[in-house]
Amino acid sequence: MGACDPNFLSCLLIVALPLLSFAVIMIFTWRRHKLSLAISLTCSTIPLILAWSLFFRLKDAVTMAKPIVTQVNWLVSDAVIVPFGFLLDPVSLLMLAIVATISWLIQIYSIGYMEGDPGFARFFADLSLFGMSMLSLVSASGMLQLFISWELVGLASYLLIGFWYEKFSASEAGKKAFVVTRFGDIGFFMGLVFLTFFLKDLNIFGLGIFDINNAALTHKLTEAQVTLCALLIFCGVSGKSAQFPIHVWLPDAMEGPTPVSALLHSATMVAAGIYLITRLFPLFAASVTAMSVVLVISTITLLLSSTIGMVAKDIKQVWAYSTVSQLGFMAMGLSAAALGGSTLFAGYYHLTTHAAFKALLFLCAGVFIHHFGTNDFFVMSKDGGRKLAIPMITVTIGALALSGIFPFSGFFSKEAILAQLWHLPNKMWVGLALFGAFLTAYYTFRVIFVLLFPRKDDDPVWQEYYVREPGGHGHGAHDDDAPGGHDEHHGVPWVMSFPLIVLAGFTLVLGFLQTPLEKFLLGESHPHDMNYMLLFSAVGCALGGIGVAWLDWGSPKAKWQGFIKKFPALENFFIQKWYMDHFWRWFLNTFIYGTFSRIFTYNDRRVVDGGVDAVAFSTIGSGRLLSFIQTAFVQLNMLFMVLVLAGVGLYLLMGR
Amino acid sequence: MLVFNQLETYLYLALLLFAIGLYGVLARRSLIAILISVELILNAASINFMAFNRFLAPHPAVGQVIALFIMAVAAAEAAIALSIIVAVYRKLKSINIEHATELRG
Amino acid sequence: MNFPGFLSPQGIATIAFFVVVAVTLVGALIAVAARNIFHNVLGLAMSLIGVAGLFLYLNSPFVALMEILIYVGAICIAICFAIMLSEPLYLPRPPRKFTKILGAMAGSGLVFIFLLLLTKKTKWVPAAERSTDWSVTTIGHYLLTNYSLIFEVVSLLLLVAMLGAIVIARGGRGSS
Amino acid sequence: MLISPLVGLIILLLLKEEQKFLIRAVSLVSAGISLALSIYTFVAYDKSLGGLQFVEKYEMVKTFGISYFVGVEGLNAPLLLLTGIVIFTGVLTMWELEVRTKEFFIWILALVTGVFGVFMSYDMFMFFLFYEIAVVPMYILILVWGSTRKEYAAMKLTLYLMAGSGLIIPGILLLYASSGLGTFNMLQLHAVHFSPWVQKVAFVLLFFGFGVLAAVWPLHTWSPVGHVAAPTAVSMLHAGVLMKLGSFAVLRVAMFLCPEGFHYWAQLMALLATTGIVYGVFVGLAQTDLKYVIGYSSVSHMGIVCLGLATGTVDGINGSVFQMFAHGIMTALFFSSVGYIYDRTHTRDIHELGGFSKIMPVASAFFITAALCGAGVPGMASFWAELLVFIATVKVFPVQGLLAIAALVVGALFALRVVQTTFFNEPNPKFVHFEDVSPFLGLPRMMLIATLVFFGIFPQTMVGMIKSAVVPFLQGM
Repeated sequence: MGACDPNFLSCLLIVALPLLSFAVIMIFTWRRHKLSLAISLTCSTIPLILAWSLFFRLKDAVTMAKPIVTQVNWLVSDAVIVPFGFLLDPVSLLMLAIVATISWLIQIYSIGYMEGDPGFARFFADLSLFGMSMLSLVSASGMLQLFISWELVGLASYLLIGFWYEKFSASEAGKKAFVVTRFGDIGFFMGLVFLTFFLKDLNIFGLGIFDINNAALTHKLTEAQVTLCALLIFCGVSGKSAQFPIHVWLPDAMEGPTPVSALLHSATMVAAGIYLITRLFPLFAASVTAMSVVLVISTITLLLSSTIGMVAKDIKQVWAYSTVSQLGFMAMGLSAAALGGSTLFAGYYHLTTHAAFKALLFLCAGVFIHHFGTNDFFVMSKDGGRKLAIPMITVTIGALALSGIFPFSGFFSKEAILAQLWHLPNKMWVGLALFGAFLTAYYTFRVIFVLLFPRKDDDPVWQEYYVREPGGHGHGAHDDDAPGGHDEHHGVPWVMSFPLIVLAGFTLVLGFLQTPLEKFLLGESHPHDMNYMLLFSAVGCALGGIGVAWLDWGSPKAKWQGFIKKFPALENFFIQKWYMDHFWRWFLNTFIYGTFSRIFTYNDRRVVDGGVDAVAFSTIGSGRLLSFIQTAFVQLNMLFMVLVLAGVGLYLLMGR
Repeated sequence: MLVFNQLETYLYLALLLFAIGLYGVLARRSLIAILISVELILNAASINFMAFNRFLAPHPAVGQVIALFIMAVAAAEAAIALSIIVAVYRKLKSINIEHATELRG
Repeated sequence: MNFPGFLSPQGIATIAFFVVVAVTLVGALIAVAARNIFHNVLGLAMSLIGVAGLFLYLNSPFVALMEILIYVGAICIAICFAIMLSEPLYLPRPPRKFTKILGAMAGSGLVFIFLLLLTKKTKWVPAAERSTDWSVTTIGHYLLTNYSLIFEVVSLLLLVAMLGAIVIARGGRGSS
Repeated sequence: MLISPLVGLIILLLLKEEQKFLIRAVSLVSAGISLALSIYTFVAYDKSLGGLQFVEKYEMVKTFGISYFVGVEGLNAPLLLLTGIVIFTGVLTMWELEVRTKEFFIWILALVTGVFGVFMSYDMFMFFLFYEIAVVPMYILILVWGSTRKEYAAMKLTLYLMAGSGLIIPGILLLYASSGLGTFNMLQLHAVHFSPWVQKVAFVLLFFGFGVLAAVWPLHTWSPVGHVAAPTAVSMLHAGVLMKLGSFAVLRVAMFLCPEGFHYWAQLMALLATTGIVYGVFVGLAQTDLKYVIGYSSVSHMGIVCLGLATGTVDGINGSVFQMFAHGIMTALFFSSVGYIYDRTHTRDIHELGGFSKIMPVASAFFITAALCGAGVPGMASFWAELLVFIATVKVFPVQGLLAIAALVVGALFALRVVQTTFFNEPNPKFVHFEDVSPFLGLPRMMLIATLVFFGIFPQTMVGMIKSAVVPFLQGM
């Protein structure tokens, strides 16, 4: 299949345009904000149109079994041949469309959010870079191309998280995100390398994703080999998708501007990990052990992050932990499906719905943050958060979807996952998942209720909660448009509210598209045997969570104290984020900096270098010793010259 | 065969002169004394040339021309060396070679 | 090696030759061994006169004359000037270093032995065909024809040396 | 190409110290001509034909079989390009130099002449001669124009390299003597089948001799010290090009002439290389001087080069030569950005600096790009190089390969740590008044980045070139 294939060309355009815009902005126009914006927008709108047109054009032409693959050779070394190309099948088409849409919406949104920031152009350049790498990731045909895009996504996220680089915490968070995900990526890379090893006659880097899956399916590999590879690749997944125990970077990543949090850490980037699992689903499914490990890890992730979300005070932190927990939920769904011999639909479906409603939640949070200049939702509440009508409505929609309440999309996708879990022989998992759903609903509505029903201004609870850090509300440029500068009637610019409405629309609609989507993805639709018990228990859990939240935070008589307050030790444990950050910090200090680095440096200074210097000095020293008259250098040298000359001459003479 | 009509006599003589000169170069401290010793060495070479010229060479002009050449070079060398000595003395207030150790590593 | 009678012309010549040799070597020894720098110069002059005598024995009166003229007349005088321009003679001289002298002796001795052996071992062969024209005229002729390059080079060298000597003795560029 | 720096050098000798602009212009022009010629050879080289092209050959000393024999093939073409780019940008970088301008550019051009000579020579004697020509100016350049402990660094560097040469000469002479051909022509020598014993001995001599310049662990300690002390352009040339001389020489002389020796010692090579990779990143992690950090990252990256060579496979050597190229450009970029900052602030302590993204956004963008390239971010040339090396290594030496890959995490940490402390955070008030890079001075850095990105996006241009030489090379082994 040649390079002139129209599908190839349009994919190439989709990928290349944002890259182009990144380069142009960074090199030429970074001082001129308006122009940069125009370039960036153009270069994200065209891919958007192309992605959707591809989606609609090829919707019926491709199936999972019969994808369209177009590729050219990118690099031909001897045994290493790297192709560059695109793989179009239902999964990637849909993802392409989603990513393009959300990137586009967020660019629109950022026009308002980032207005007046000195790094305005840079921000759009970085967004473009991110868009490019993400689009290339989802449409990659070869594993290596996928890996490259995967790394580029990491790079872009690093740049975006550390966007406000003057803030130490921001640059620190960027670094953390990059290194932690890199840690996972190395696992991913090693997994690929091992796969190459096991599939001796195959060249994995020239290999499409499908070949791997075929290899796994046709049992060329032994069980242990598959397990090893799958687990290593899962390392990469858990790095990107923030699974326990390397989820720690994601909450910190909220230091970035909010559109970034929305783009990267909700809808697209973190979803990349889950996307990878769906891509390699047959491989993963071939190893029961690997999938069990995934299941355990994702469950831990789900519970861990939900519990931390219960005590966080920063609205973005709450959403971040909810993201982590939802990712865990998706991974649970996928692994359960693999173990239960079912399809990847449930997890993937949740991925799509989650992309929509989580982006929505973040963008709403962004509006609040932008408006009130704080991340603390208690402060927002007191300052009149509920008066911002559009974001308030949309955030509630998002929250309902997140909690899984009918008829919002979250309900359908969650239910699908729970159904998968239900099929597992051990019912513990579904129990834990339900508990997770309960917690999710609780912490979500804790935020909503606090925002919706603030106490009167003189209520004593404010003493505890209304803490405005001095200067803590400005991200540099925002100081001048902090509260007071706005009057509430035109508080939210249309560029910001427009994406909210679109996303809210998605959140509402996507739930009802379950059947057509499933048909599109799998080629057929299974009739849903509604498990009513499960259905009711799920909704019950969610409503229960909301109810508890109402009692704790919503009702006028509520004490504004989480039920978790009753277990102080546990609460502290949650506030300290299960001590995971401490653990990693300790690990880094002790082992990397403390042990290896110091030992090696010491070794370098003392042993290697010192040894050589010692040799040098002893040479000089012996030279000194020989020069019995230290100062007479010239004559001494001459003497030696003469002596040696005569000696050599005599020697030659004798020898003759 | 007369003693002054033998090549070897002159060669040994030149050799002795050379050795004495070399000793001077190696042993003396004063730059001027070293220069004097160098002159001795040059003379030794001159004698050798003249001796070869007298006893071996096909044409008697060659060695003499070389000897004259050496003289001229010696004169030039002496002029330069002496001016250097004067310059060194100005800088170091000494013409002792053992004090000229700036090149020490 | 047979010695002729004392009063035969050869005998007188031989005696005179030994005197010349003695002058040369004693002068050389004074030149290197005396502690007073002025004595060194005088020793050098003595030795050079001896060398001029040797040149006479070697059939080259012209070179002998030049030797006296240039070496004794010019170089020794120049050295005298340098001595007067530099370190005063009345300063106390540091004691000699025994090791250094020993080293120098060993060095020069070794070279001496080496060259001695070399000289002995070599078989000196005269050129097959030898001209016998020793006149000064020939030297002059050759100096300006066959060996004119040497002549030119020497004159250039002397010029450069003169300039160099002036520049260095004045204290280098820039200082007046 | 060899001639143009020489001509420039001679013209410079004739110029007066005061005519600074003219001096700079002349050196720039001669560097520019070299660059143009190297680009020309790179582009005009016919890959499908392979082999030696643009050959020039004159007998020099018949008795010993020494000849001036230069040519271009796929292995050295990238390195010639590298040298051309680095010297051109280096001259531009040192545009502001005021101290002894003339001598500086003279030495730099002499250095470059040597480097070109080494890369192109196919005569072992000339190879070594040029090698020494390239090394000696280094001493003077560091000693006169350097900073921090320059005497020590210059001395150390020279002694190390001389010690290396001390190993190389016996190695070369051993091959020369045992061939019995009485020629230094490498192609002819290659055809000779040396006895295994000779090969083993010669290889180990040559490997360690040239390895000194390639900073093979544990012979690397001169390199960070030297980098730190050297002035900017010299660091660029030094880390960018000179270190490649070492690794190139290992490939061109040692491996080419002693294939059996290579196979015998490959394990050792791989082990040393891996140690270097891991070691470099860890030591770099503890440094606080920007240039030291880069110096140790160079040790690590050169370890990758060596590892690629050690595999002895097409992929490995492709990657290795590619890495030489990419690392050369990358470090040049590194040092030129650091040099810029150092010239302004007179400190390189990463704790004292800070917030430079705010003060000099462009200068820091350059540095950050280099750092990311060093961390092996895709889209940059070095990513492909490392990729090829790692894949090849895992196949041949699995343990070392995996270790090296694992070192990448630390490598990322290490690069980002520096970037964060230096360029992010609040700016140090001492330095806020400094100006950013002017477009003119930014030009060379832009060129370097453009090169990195170009070969990052189109790696095939480079790999195809290298491969055209590596395949016959390995068949010959």
